Amino acid sequence: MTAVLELRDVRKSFGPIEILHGIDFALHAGEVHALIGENGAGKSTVMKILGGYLEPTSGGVLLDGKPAQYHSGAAAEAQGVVVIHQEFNLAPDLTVADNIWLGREMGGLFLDHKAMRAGAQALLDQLDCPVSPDARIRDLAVSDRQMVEIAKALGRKARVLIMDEPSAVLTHREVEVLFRMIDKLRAAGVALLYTSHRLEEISHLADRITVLRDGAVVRQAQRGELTEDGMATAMVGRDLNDIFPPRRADFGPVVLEVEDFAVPPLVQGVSLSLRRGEVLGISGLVGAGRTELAEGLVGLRPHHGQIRRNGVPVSIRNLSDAAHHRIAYLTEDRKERGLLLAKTLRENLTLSTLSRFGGALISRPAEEAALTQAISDFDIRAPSRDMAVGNLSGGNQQKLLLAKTMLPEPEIVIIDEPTRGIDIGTKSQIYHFIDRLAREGLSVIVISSDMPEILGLSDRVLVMRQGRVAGVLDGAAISETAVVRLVMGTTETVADEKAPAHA
Amino acid sequence: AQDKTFVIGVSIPSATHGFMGGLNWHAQQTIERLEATYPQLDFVLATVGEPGKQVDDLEDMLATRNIDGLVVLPFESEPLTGPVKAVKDAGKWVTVVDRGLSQPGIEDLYVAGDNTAFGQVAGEYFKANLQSGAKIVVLRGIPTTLDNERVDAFQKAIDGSGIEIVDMQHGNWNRDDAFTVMQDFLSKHPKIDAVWAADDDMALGVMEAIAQAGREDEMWIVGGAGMKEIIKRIMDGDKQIPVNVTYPPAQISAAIEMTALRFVSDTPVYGRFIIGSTLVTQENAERFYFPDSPF
Amino acid sequence: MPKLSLSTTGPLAALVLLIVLGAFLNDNFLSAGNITNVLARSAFIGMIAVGMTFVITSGGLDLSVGSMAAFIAGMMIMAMNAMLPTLGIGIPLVLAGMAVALLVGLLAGLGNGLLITRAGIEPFIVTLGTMGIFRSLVTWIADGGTLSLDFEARQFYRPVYYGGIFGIAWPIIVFAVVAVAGEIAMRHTRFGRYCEAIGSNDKVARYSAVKVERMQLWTYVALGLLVGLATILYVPRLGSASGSTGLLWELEAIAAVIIGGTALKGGYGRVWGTVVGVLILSLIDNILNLADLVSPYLNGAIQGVIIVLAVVLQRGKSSAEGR
Amino acid sequence: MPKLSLSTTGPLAALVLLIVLGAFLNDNFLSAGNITNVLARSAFIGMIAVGMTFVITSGGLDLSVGSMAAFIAGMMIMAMNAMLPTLGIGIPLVLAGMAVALLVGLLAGLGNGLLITRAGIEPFIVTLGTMGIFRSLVTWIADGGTLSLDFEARQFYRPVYYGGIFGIAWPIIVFAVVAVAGEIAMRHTRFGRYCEAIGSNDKVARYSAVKVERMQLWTYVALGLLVGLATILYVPRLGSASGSTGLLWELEAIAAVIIGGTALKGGYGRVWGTVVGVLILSLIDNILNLADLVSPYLNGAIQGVIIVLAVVLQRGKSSAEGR
Ligand SMILES: Nc1ncnc2c1ncn2[C@@H]1O[C@H](COP(=O)(O)OP(=O)(O)OP(=O)(O)O)[C@@H](O)[C@H]1O
Ligand SMILES: Nc1ncnc2c1ncn2[C@@H]1O[C@H](COP(=O)(O)OP(=O)(O)OP(=O)(O)O)[C@@H](O)[C@H]1O
Ligand SMILES: [Mg+2]
Ligand SMILES: [Mg+2]
Repeated sequence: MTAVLELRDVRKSFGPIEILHGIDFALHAGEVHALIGENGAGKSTVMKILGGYLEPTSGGVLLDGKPAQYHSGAAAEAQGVVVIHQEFNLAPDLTVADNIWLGREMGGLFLDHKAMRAGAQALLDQLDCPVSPDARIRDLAVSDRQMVEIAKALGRKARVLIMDEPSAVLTHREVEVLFRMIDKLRAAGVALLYTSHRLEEISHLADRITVLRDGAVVRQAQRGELTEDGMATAMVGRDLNDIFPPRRADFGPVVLEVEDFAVPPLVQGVSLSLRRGEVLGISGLVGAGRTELAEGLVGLRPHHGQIRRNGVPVSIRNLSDAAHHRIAYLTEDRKERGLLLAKTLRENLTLSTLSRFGGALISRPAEEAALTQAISDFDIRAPSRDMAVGNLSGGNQQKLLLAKTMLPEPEIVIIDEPTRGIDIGTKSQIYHFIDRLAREGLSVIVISSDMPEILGLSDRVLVMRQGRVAGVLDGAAISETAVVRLVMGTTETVADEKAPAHA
Repeated sequence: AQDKTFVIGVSIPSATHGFMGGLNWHAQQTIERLEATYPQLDFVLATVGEPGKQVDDLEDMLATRNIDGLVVLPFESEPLTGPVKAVKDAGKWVTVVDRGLSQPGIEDLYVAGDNTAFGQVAGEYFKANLQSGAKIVVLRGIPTTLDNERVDAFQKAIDGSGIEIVDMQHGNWNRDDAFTVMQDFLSKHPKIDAVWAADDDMALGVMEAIAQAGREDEMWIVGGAGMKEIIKRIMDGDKQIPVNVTYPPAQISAAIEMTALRFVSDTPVYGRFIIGSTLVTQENAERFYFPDSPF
Repeated sequence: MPKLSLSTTGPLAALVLLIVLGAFLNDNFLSAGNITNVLARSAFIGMIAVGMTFVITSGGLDLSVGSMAAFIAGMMIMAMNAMLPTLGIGIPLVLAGMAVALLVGLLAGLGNGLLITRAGIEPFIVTLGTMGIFRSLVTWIADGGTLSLDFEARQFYRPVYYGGIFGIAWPIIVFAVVAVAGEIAMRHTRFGRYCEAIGSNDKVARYSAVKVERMQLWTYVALGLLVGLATILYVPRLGSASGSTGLLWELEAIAAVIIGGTALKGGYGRVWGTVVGVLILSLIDNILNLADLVSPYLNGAIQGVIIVLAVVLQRGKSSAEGR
Repeated sequence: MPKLSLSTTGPLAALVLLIVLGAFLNDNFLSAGNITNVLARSAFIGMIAVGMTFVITSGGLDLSVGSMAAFIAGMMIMAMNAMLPTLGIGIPLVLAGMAVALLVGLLAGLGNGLLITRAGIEPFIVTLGTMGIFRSLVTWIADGGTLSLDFEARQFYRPVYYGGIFGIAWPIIVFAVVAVAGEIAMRHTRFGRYCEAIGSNDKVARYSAVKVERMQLWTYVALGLLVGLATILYVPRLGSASGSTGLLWELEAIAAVIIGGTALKGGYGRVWGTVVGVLILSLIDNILNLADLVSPYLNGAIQGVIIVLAVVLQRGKSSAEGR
């Protein structure tokens, strides 16, 4: 069986730094090939080279056994090699349908809006995605954007489909839809390349696995040859024992109480409390209003209702008020809301806490020291300290964002999707980090669409459905079945729910 | 006296409308001619669009071009008074053209048109040729002191004649603006007996607007400054544009030439030369017709 | 989408308010004559502003259009005067003049576009430069004065501005055609779609096989052609061009585009909004001339206030959120 | 980072080239007198352009600065003339005049800023509106003519432009102080950092607890104050204000900012680049006066060519990639 698309001894350097050191690697028709590796291992770079978006510094890309004749992503697409990028690749001012057909519009002299809308609708329906083809991208939640991105790629009729962490921002219902699509495409003979930091997805999907470490292939395996633990070990280069920290036992007094809290138009009548040293998980479907609740709590959205901090009623009208009450928030949308992609690591790290660095003038040494600290605390792997954050690998961006959020040393942290796009090793680091924080007396709210994460990390779980609290689970009552039942709003058992997200 | 060369700086506003265009043309023509005639003369010509920049130019002429004499048409009187005085204080010869400085006695030579007469001559023509109760409209230039002087003199001249100025707007000495304003005047006023356009560029715009409305027979127009096309029409006895009032752009030539004489000969050229504004009629029009000028 | 509809009706509402105000201030405001005047005069800036909508939508800017109009008018007049002895007065002469205008417009737009897309210089700087260049050249060619079309030729050419069919003046007809074509191009062709995509995020557009530089180049070329077309209708009006022709048209055209709801940062263009914006600007002038104000010195102030108000009306509260 | 260093040295290289050219054309070019002249007259636009750098860096724009300068000059002159009988000629009068200038500047900037940040209208439209308003008001107050400072008062005030210490003229000293303060504010204070953050992505800034609207408001207020400061130095030079004071300063200031390497779309500001940009623009004018050109009509063209060339030099090939 000849390879459809192949890399032969590919090297890639950015400036003086070599990122990929001689990669050999092939994709076959009707097969899902998984590429896994730590953050910054070079997965996205490999995918961009395959897709024509980057030229290798040396080595060759072979399509159907012959040197590939494309030098841009567009040219590659014309030959059936399609990439779903890790960063969103959608024009925010255009509608969903416009984006799906961008560059290959239907119609002759005039655009055939009807056909394109219908086509977009059909693609979205295939993906079970409820967004309207006429919605503007800038108004969509990140998960919906990802689904549009997938729809866009599906619309391109790929022979080779390369997916760079498509599931990172999806909830497991959407991931299931995605997997059904992948199965269909595999059956239809498409060659697929998939990457994800959720190893259970890999063992479920992959026919073949390539493990990348520091820009080199360290292991290639067939389906079933590698357990998830094996994958993790191969990626990280050492044994990973417990991913999740043990549960905490003693909690302090209640530090935050929220009563009858509403963030119009969606979130209504939310009450919750948070104790010192506790990790509260918030689960729910996309659009359940978790992000809105969090943004309301830290004053980013207009809201009403009672907030009591250490028993004292407080008013939080903006982020500065929240900071004053030692509450910090980490956004789920790191590209649009979290990081200035064109600025350096240092500038991003200190942006929200600048007043702590020097008096009238910013102290550069203090900033640099903070960056050094953050790089070691959060294991941020940047080829250079002065690079633009946009050139960091996705996972390292997330780590930087986490470092930025923790910089003001808050007492309460609300983390929206903490480990989106983070590799298993680092993930575990972050979990232990959160645990350490909680043990040191912080209180953490973790909003996550990653079921194992919610289950493994939370002392209590609050489930939201359609803007309201569907229920709170405590201690031993926390189980996947219970959470899923609340999430779905069903009373019958959903024990047979084959969540791919099973730790 | 061939051993020393003299440098004469000429600073004038740039050619942003017809009259200034003519003035620029005359200045360049004169300079070319004089440089050919008198090899010992060197001219530095600078044109500007803003009073502040004109001050810059004067400074540059003093600091880097070592001028011996200056011919300046101040963009505005007030702001240029100090800087021109500085040139004078540096011991240079100063000729002021058209717009007087706000402080007397700085310049050696003053050559100018007469803005008051410009408005007055026009006003007198209106007074003499319109009945009491006649309705006229006025197009003004760019808001400046000299525009104020002209309009004030015009109003004073028609005072007591019973002529009514039914509308007055700025046409900015610009054909397009004048066209637009006149179109709207024509929509607004069912009866207009005459138009004082105060400038020939504006007069041309006004005529087009009137032609478009088909009201050529209803009113006549008086422009100003003696543009060649207009003078030609007066020579031809065009009823729509019976007369014109001079305000010659060639005054700059007189000023430059007299200044040059100061350096190449011992002719005493101190003093004030006011070039009056005269009424151009069909009878005397030929004297004011220069077909080669761009204006 | 209540947000969309507010910003959609906004400029229209401002326009309607102005019309009501005008009708209230002066009886002749709604006369056929006045309406024709206002529309015909709007046509020049209007056509240019339609082209400018595409430039701005794709993330560009063109400050040179006013000077370009003066330059094209100058070249056209010179060419027609020069061809007069050969061609004689008649339709061939006028057509030749028009061809020159369109050609010069195309070349001027191409020049701007190439400097911006090939040399990669900021549009603001390139067109600020060419703005000075075009205007200087006209003044220089005209020797500081005015370039006038031969009188007889002009008489022949005159109906192109003043004439029309079915009682509608040519400039109005041409403007209407340009506006409709522009609206269609923006909404219903790839070109418009690509302009929006490029202005929204040029990297995404490039990844989606859109030829970014080529499209941007086209917007400047199209704008140049439209300036040429505007000039074709402008020259027969007064038959002349000088250094002050088209002064500040660039500012007026850009203002019209933005009043119409197109975002200055690009990504979202609305041609019909631009048309409304142009009409608003023309009407303000017209109303100021028709009404009797305290002092004509204050015209500029009132203009300024109305422009800001028109946009306040349009954006309403919605923008407190910010884009 | 070879890319950064190219764009860093670019404007400087253009400046050096111009200086060499000037020295070559005229022996007096490098004389103390000429250098003082050029630097002192750059001071007005210079200070304004420094303020504009912050406005543009944070994603804004201000077209009204030229008219604002005229307006402030008018108010300052009126106030000084009015206070003359009470205060007499002396330092108190001058100080009172300066206070008025700064106050009016502050209020004007505040007005622009509030309309932009509170009412949420595009900066282009707001400042286009206020540009018309300020200029009209000056013309109106001056009754179409010129507002002049009392002659005696002016004589007293004159040294503020023409005087200096250690042989350096006041405007140069003040400009230098403003430039250095601006550079420090941009690079080393929170304000500058926030401006860049807001211009890069205002949403991220907002999510990072930056008070976006307040910072933007501050940029306009600071610009207003700097326009006031520039006026304080400008009035003793000309002693008067009229409708043509400060004409097109806005374009010059914006051009200087962009020539200096600040991005028009915001997010990246370089104050010292702006200073270099201002000097480049001033030198072009100065050099045009030094040399005898073919025709003064072509000044604008040469200016345009040099501006474009200066930026080509700066951007070099690097920008083909695009930001
Ligand atoms: N344009 C660029 N300039 C400089 N360095 C770059 C650039 N693009 C990527 N890199 C670096 O190359 C390395 C590999 O990045 P890549 O995005 O391929 O990692 P990844 O394996 O996809 O990681 P993640 O799991 O975090 O997405 C990283 O160190 C990244 O910082
Ligand atoms: N019923 C609704 N009415 C109005 N807006 C809604 C509704 N449902 C969802 N949305 C919108 O959908 C988006 C998703 O909401 P939100 O981000 O709060 O959900 P979430 O539970 O945090 O999901 P995610 O997994 O995407 O983070 C929001 O922008 C919200 O405004
Ligand atoms: Mg990646
Ligand atoms: Mg969310």
